[in-house]
Amino acid sequence: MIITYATHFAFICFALAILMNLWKIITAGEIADRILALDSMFINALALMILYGIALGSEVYFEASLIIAMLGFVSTVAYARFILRGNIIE
Amino acid sequence: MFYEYLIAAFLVMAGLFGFVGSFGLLKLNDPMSRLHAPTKATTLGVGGVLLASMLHGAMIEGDPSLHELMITLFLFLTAPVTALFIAKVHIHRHETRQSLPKAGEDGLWATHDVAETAPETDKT
Amino acid sequence: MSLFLIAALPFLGAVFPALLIRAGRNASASAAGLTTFLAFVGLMLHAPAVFRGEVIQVGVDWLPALGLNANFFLDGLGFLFATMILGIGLLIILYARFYLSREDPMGQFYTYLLLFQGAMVGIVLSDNILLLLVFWELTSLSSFLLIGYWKHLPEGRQGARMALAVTGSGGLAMIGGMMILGHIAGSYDLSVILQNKDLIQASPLYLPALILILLGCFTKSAQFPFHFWLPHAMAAPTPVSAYLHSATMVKAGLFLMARLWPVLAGTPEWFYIVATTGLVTMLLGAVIALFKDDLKALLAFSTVSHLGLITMLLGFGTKIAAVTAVFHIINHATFKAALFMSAGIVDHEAHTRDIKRLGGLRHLMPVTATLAIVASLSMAGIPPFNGFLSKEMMLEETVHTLWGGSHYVVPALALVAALFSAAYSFRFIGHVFLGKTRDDYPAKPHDPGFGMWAGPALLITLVILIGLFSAKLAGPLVAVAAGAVIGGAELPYYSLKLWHGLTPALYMSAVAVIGGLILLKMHAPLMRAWNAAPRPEAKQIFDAVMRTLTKLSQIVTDGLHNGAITRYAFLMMLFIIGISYYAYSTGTVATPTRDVQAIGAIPAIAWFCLVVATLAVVAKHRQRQLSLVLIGVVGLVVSLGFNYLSAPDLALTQLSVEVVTMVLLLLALNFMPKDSPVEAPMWVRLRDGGIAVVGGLGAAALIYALMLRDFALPSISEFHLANSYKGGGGTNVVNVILVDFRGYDTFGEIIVLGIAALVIYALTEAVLGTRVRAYLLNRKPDMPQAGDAHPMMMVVATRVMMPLALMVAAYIFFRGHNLPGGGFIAGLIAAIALLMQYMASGFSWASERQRMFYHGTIGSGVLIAAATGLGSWFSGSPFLTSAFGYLHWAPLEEFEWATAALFDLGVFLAVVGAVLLALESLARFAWQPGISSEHAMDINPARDDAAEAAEGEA
Amino acid sequence: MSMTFLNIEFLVASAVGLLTAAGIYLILRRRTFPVILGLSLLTYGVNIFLFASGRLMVNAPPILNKYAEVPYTDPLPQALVLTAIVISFGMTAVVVMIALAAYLSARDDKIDMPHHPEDEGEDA
Amino acid sequence: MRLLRRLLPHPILTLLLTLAWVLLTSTWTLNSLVFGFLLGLLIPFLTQPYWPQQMRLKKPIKIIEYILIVLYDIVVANVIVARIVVFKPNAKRQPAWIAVPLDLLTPEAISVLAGTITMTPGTVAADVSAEGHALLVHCLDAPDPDAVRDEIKQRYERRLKEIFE
Amino acid sequence: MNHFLIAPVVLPALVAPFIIMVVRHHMDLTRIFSLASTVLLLAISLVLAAQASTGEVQVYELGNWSAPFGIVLVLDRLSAMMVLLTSVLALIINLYVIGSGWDKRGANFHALFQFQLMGIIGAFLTGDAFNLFVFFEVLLIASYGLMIHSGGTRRFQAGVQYVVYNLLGSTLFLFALGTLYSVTGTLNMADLAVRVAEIPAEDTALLRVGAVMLLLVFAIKAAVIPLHFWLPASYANAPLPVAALFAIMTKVGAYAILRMYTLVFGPDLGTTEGLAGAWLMPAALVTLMIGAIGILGSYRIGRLVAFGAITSMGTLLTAIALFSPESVAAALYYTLHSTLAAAFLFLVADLISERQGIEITAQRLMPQSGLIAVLFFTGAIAMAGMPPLSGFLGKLLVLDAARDHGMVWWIWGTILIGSLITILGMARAGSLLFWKSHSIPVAPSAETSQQPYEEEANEQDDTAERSAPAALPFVACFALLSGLILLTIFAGPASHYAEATAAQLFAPEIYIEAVLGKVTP
Ligand code: NA
Ligand code: NA
Repeated sequence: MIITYATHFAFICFALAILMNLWKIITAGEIADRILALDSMFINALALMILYGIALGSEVYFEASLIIAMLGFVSTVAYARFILRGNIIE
Repeated sequence: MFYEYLIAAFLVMAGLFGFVGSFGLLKLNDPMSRLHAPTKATTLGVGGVLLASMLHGAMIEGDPSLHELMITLFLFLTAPVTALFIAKVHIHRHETRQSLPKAGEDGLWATHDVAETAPETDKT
Repeated sequence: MSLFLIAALPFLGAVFPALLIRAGRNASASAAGLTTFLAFVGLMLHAPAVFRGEVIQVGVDWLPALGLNANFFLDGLGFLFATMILGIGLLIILYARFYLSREDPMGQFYTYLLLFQGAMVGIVLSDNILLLLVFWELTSLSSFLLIGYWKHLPEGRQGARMALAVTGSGGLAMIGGMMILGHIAGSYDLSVILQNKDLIQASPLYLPALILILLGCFTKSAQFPFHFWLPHAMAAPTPVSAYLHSATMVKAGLFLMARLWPVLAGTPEWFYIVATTGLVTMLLGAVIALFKDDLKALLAFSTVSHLGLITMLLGFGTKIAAVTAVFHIINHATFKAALFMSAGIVDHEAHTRDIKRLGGLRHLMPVTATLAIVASLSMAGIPPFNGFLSKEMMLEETVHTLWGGSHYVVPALALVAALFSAAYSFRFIGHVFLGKTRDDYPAKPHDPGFGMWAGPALLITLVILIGLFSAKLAGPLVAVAAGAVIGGAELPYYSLKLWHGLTPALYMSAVAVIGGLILLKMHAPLMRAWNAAPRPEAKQIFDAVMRTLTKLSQIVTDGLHNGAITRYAFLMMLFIIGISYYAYSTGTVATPTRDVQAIGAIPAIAWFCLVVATLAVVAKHRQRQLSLVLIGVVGLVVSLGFNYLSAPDLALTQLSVEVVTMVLLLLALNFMPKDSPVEAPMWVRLRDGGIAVVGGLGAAALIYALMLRDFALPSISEFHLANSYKGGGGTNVVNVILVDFRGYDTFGEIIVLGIAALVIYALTEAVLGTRVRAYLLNRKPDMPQAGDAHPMMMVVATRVMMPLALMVAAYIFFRGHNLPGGGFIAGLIAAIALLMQYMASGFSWASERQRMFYHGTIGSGVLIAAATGLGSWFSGSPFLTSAFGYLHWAPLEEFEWATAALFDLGVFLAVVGAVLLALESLARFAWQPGISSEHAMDINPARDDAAEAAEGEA
Repeated sequence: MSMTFLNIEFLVASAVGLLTAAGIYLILRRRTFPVILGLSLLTYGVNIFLFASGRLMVNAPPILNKYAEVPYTDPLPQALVLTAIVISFGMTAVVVMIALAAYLSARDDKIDMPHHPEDEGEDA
Repeated sequence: MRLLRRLLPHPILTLLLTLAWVLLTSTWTLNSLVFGFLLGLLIPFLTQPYWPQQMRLKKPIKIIEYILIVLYDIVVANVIVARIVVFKPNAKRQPAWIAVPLDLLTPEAISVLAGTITMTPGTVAADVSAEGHALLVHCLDAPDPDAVRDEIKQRYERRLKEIFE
Repeated sequence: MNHFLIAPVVLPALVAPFIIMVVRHHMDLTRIFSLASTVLLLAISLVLAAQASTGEVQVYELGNWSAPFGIVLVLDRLSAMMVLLTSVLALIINLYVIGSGWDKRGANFHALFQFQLMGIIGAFLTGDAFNLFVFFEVLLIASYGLMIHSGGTRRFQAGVQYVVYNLLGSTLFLFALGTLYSVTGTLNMADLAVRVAEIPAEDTALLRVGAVMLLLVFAIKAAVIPLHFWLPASYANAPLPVAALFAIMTKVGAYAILRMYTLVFGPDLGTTEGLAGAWLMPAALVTLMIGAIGILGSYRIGRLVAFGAITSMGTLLTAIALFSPESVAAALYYTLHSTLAAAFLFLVADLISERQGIEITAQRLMPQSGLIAVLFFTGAIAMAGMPPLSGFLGKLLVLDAARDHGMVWWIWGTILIGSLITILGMARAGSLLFWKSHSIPVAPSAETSQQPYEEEANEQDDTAERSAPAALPFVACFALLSGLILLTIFAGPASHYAEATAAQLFAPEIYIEAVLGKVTP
């Protein structure tokens, strides 16, 4: 029972976090901030997904989190490299 | 019962840090400082959830698994690189050689070290 | 000789000259002449039967579904025409051999001529109106080639196209008419149609059929107002004019009117349309002919006039008029062909056809003059030549014809026409052959060799003999032919002779001759008046019409297909939405059967993120990189949504595809402008927004309505759920569907990916093979670049990440059959793992170290998948039948194996190869001489210091 | 939470609608890049559409459970969407490349083709 | 021996990968172990070209100590940083750039150090110097930048030097 | 199990990767394998056609899963005919491409060519609606590659449009499939037929939307106005031999309309009544007319033929829209004709544009002018539907089939006037290209090389080789011409096959029973 409440609490925290990320992505004046916010959003989403796994007692959502952990990084680096170098594979 | 409280504690902690991380993104007023915030979400935020998940799996569901560790491993591997790149973007776009501390004997920081690695670019 | 052979011989003959092009002029002329002669002989063999009144018929089914049969028949009318076509054809072949010059491609000429001849023979022998149509259109086509034969002459090309345009359109109208006629009669066979006069004339479709068929006849026979093409067709070599435009093709229209006379004629509609058209044409042609200085133009309009005459006669609808028509057809063919050939000789010898530059030729070329003068007199209607006979009969008929209640209209106008006819005939004689010899001919004229005047001479002989001994010579032919025209009914009383007594026709003839002489006397002032008078110039009008048509077509075509895909797509959306709405609104909707499912706050927040991000993409789409970031949000939410809605495989796929797509887009964006300008005006954006909103609402409403209803019948996926484990050996039903139930889809899907990579590779090759390569090599980055292209931390992290990522790929691969994952996702992850290496250490460093040949990887992937599928053949099962089982190797536990895994390996390889080949191709664009990545990372103190130390030592 | 539109079906349907609408709007832009963005959005829209054609279920992944009788969502549309995602990925890659090639060759990324109706002389 | 080197180019990596496989599958069976080991052999073999230099560890045991210290630091620093973020007004915060001269030479060691700096909240490793002899670190709130630099060098770099070089 | 059914799909699917992997760098070997594959394909198609001509419907259950749960291939007269047509065309075009050296002007031509064949044949054979989508995508993506083969600015620009437009079509396809699956719960076409027939009359709207969207998808492929806009620019800017191959692609759309709207949404089905009839006929007529006008209004040879293809699609769709056994038989006969004719004219257009460039203007006399003129003339006759070639017979069949239709006057008028405009346009082009050239003095000059994409011409291209007259292209042209002639001479048997095919289409029970076994009501 307490886990349920705690999970809900965490859900709400991360959901609010995602909303804040979204706010930043939309409103930030600086592309670096937007990329940062997107990266944060990926990680918060990852947390949400694992929370779902806990809430539902299911393991099938694990891979998606794993992939996000691996791949969110790749897109963030790609966005950043684009600004730094233009060419992301050189 | 103990584990339930432990799990709950991890979850609450995770939620708080996760929230604070993204909150910092809004609150902090200079871009480099904002970069600090998400590292929170990655470390204690997600870390807490992962711990909770592992404990939950092992203790509540009776299906122990440590694969959450892999996620942790990936996050610890990638987060610094992400931060580095975003910092470099910031340095590239907003910092000058003068606005940064001197880079020791090397003279300048890699991001500003343009001529050596790339054909000349004229800022237009 | 079979009618088939007679019809086929000219076509066979057409092949020889084409093949004999190099064998010389005589060879091709002989080949053409021989086949024509054979056909002529073949025809003549049937003469006795035809004159006995028999009808020879042969037939074979060609396209029974349509009622188009290769049926031929030969009756009097057909015999008459076939004789003319083949007989005059022979003379023309002979004539042309001498007429054409050495530079003219003789083989081509005879090929075209025989093609035409075959088509004509086909028309007159057809016993099936569809078959007749085939030949009919063939005459248009082959005459197009003949008129344009002298390709270097603009008049030839223009005349050919004009003729084709006019006769072609008539022909197409006729197709419609014939189809209706066949429809009414219930058969396309002429022999059947001709039996159904009452049925046809009673049908409400009679008039449309009549009009359409007549359009064909009138255009072909140059009847007013379609007469204008014929004079322009005179740009053809004279043998062509003589053949097509006097004796044969223009008579095809007459033939067809005569052929269908039994079922179409006799109604007021027929009378007023046909007779009036004929009358007007006769008059008009005669008048214009008088004012033409070009010999061939004069003859052309004279032909128009005579065709009008015959048309008018057929239009009268009386049997006797039909007889007269047939008789005049024969007469006209003889004297007009002779005249054309004579004109051709004049042209050939004097190098001009301009009457004003001629005169007095009777002294220089007496033979030609004699021939031409006799023919002209016949044309003028002077006894005792054959033209007089039929013209007399014509005038006689006009007197008995009532037009719109008046007795005078037709005879009066016919008389005027006859008068002008006499006048231009006299002018032809007087201004060309009579008068004084001149000394300013472009060339010194003299009579040509026998070969050239033999043809006209033979025809002139006929002109005279028929005139003198008409009843004996032409009588039987006229009888059988006219008998056929009037449909086997009893022939009316008539007599073919010079002297009928003092009939009105005789007075009219006399008036015409005298009047003609007077007109000729007044020719010079009349000519001035004529030239001064304003009148429509057919060619200019036609050209203007054609130009306008072409221009209009260009405007319509270019206006519609202006290259603006934005508009194409808009129209497409509009159409799709409109039609879909129509489909919806004409159907019925029942009440929903399913309840909606409530949800909590988190999905709502995710939805909110999606909405905001999507709207932001639209709002910010001009900032290209930003919109890619925003799309990243959309992709993330969609993946989360899939995961939430019980589709983990989809979430995984979407996530990994997302990353690769992003990388691809960023790679491309590097070369492209970073912003899109505002181009569409506000109203266009509003319009686009409007259609977008409507489309979106439609899609949303549709899926909402669908989700609120149950399947009409249980979904087939229940079978998949039930049999996934039993029959497919896997618990991840989605994966079992992908690799087993619907493995064939997946097979297609990896091929799509493989092709995509091949296309990208080929494209890269194509682009880099052009001057674009130079541009790329010298291209300056359009944004300032930061230093440190290959940061140390990234490289180090990648070194650890790559093996781990490959491990994850392996994990995802092997568990896919039972848990979320599978070959495709694993392939993407593996590809991304390698991609990280490229991003970290650069293209050249990474590609030097990669051991895969991506082409080979794709190929092997597809081959493995296909081979797995084919493997099942050995057990006699269909392609892609899977097998699975369990292996036990002590001391290990049981291993599950499945051929599906092998198939999935194919998928894996294809995906890896395709993604990497695509990315590598793109990266090749960016390669510049300045870029080198000798080392994995740009900054490496260990390396540099070691190097320095080494340098210090040295 | 009692608002009537707060149901899965509505959210999914409206997402489909919005993505479709945004996709259509962007596809009607005049540069290749926004058009490609539009195609991406449209692809999301149609993939969700296809996915939803099997109706929606939460926590019922079509992974057979050996131990319990649990509900499964319709697996077939998922397989179809997977195929569709892969195919549209290939298509996107190709269109991006062709657009790039067109841009590099013409140095212009307008998607509407330049139109040259040559005025020819008299054609006879 | 050479054959062994070729088959087992990176024994640590093989071990790590085998462990990763076991972690991923979470099935503690012999099958899994054997299979994971096979993959642990195969993958380093495939990725060998991308590891041009052998990574050498002088004192591998020290890693554990290092990890524990870092984890402890992460927890503590997180709380501090969270306080700063939530409660400290921006105006009172004193962000700072610090240049940390490096004694470390190998890229691996420098990277681990940079990673550590970033993962311990309050500091972010932002860049290296042009030839890799200094790290640029950004501090969220550093009234005394020199103290931070000294701590980095003392607490982390020293240990890494022991481990790697 | 008759593995011949899968053979024409698997064969190119094996040959293409083999070419990529093994012989990619050896042009001669690549050609040999590609050609061998095409020849074999033709042989297989002949066997299939022979099997189908018995009237039996054969089913191939892929993965050994019975319909409707797995994917099945279905061979009936229609699919056999289309496969055979594809194989014939493929062989001829392959010869042409090899002879003209087009395949050397860019990478991976033969692999893409084989994949293209696989996609087309797969689409003809499949009995599953979603699989049809997959194979549409296979054939499309291969066509993208072939379309931009050897590159060039305009070709790329047209390529972007072609891809974007077709991607919209593919999206619509998925919308349609989602809707149909959501309503019926199945994807198998025979099963769809059974289930659609059982849809209650009070809830038809959603199914109708799905059905009509599907029809629109096929209409895009079949270039029905106003969904045809992709065609002119892409065909005209594609390498013309590729455009010749594309002549079959529009037929895929027509095929799919025929298949779906006889099998699943048959003319007697109340649920989907009026969906096709309401707009397809007028749209087809407008298509015909726009195509004809386009022929007259074209100033480039490729575009001219492209509009010719649109015209013939208009005629074909007119026949299909009549939806009677007679009209469908006419449509099928016309399909054979128009595919060969369009391909033929595209090849001739390539012969011309290789020598004179792509503009329809009078230029100096081209090499082999006489022979090419003959070919163009016959091609134009075929395209315009003039006698004596099969186009005329096809048109007569269509006209005849339209006799009892309410719009008969519109249909006849449009077809006939369309023919006239086509004739005028062809005559204009022909006289400019071949006749007017004779009035231009022969003056050898450097600036007369008029390669269409000269500015981007691949440096590796051997221009000498390009202009060297080769026999093989003419062999290919004459092969197509012979096809047309045979189709004319043997119009009886051909139309008999078409009639039998139409009859089979209008008796879908045989198909359904073959796929699903005995249908239990
Ligand atoms: Na899977
Ligand atoms: Na899979």
